[in-house]
Amino acid sequence: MKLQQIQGEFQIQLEDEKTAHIIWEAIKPEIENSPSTRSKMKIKLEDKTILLKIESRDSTAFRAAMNSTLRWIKLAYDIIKL
Amino acid sequence: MKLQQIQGEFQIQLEDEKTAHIIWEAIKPEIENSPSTRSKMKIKLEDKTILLKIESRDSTAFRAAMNSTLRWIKLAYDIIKL
Amino acid sequence: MLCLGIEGTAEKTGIGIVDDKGNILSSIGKSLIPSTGGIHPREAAEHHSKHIPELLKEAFEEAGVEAKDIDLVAFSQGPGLGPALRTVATAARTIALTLGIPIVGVNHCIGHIEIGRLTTGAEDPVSLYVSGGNTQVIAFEENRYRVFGETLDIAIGNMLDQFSREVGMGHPGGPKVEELAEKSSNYIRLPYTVKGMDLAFSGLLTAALRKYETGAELEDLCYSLQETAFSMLVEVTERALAHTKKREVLLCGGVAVNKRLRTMLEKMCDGHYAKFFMPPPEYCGDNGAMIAWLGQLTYKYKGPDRIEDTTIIQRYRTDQVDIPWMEETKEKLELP
Ligand SMILES: Nc1ncnc2c1ncn2[C@@H]1O[C@H](COP(=O)(O)O)[C@@H](O)[C@H]1O
Ligand SMILES: [Mg+2]
Repeated sequence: MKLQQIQGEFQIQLEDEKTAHIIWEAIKPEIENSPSTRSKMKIKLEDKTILLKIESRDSTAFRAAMNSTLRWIKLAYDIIKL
Repeated sequence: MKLQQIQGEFQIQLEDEKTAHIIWEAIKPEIENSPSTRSKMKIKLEDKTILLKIESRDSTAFRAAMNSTLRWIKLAYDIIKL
Repeated sequence: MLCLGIEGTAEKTGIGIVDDKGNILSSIGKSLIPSTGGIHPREAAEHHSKHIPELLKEAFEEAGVEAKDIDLVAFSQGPGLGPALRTVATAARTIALTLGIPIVGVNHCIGHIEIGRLTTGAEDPVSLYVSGGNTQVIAFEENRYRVFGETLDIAIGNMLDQFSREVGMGHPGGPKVEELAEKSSNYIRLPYTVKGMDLAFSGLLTAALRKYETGAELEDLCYSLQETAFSMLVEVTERALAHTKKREVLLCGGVAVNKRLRTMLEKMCDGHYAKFFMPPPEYCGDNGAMIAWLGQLTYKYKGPDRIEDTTIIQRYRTDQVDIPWMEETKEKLELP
């Protein structure tokens, strides 16, 4: 799909700041040097909420970036809760 | 993942208003009465950009809603471009 | 001191817990059986992220320890499939941050060698590492593991899997090919490709498939595939043994469990008065214990990685890593 542009802003609110901070620090290295040239990602932490911004030229790249990021967040969360 | 809450706002910019309008109208029914109780979706059209808002209590539901919506949009787009 | 290792470079993910003396307290894994075609990287990533949390719990139970008893976390940093590696790296960072313990990224291929040395007692072997994703002949020289020979195209495990899939025998192919090969001794000529110390398997694969399409017996083809591919592996290993003057050969990787390959290698070793070693089957293929043990060695000599430096190395070469612990073994060997 050669649409102009697709971008999304996500807020993932965790139950406490410690959990949010661990998840943020655990996934940041992957977000900041993702090999994909077809989408750009930025991540920020505000108290107990992770802010994620994804921008892509096509929906496939956007979905790939979003799915992998949310997968990592869920994985990190499931490990912390062990 | 029983995190507090996950929500995302998306802007999908099409190349012209006509395409945007057709896609918006095509997928609106799916969005507005989507069976899933685990996530809420809203959709709006502004010129040639589709605005989508998704809110869910867990990341799996959010990913499902997100992926299906983007699949519909791509499908509608590909059909228009036939 | 306990190290928890996480493996996940391809379709298999594994957790291992090993202490600094080399006692393996637990090693648990789970493999993704690909539905169709080869292993899709994102499917592997999804599989790993789904199973790592439960495998962690099982590993703690098997080792009889709790999360708070872990002092170090190690993970397979490469080589491998990008999405799978990044999932494992994220899991490892989460554990390090949650437990407040150090983290080290390690090389998957070197993990195979070190768990082989640990479980067999081999000191300084020529290693033939044959798996689904890798085919390398490796030996220690001047502070590093050097790759003396490797595949120029696909790994031998991958070749066997592709052949098996194309003829409808399903995944993984190795065991199925081995089973049928035992029923035949009728050799069909197939391309034998050794270039210097390197090998190539895709020509062998295409030739075998073409013979299959023109009606050759499947048992004969499985027999001929093994005889040709394994002879190539033995030749390159023999060359490395002669060149390095080592006295030991270590066979590792998932393909090592093949009896025919073992027999052929043992025969070659006898001819060179070299000792043959192979780890127990559960440590031949990809596993978490090898990552945990290599994590212990790496941490002891090189210390921890900084969290921000734990990004993956997708094409991580075996000879990119300094191996200080082998120097000690070398000195020990040279004592009169
Ligand atoms: N008995 C066997 N003979 C030959 N190859 C095998 C055998 N068992 C497993 N394999 C191969 O080993 C590879 C998996 O090993 P690994 O990548 O180390 O986990 C796959 O390609 C399998 O086809
Ligand atoms: Mg391996």
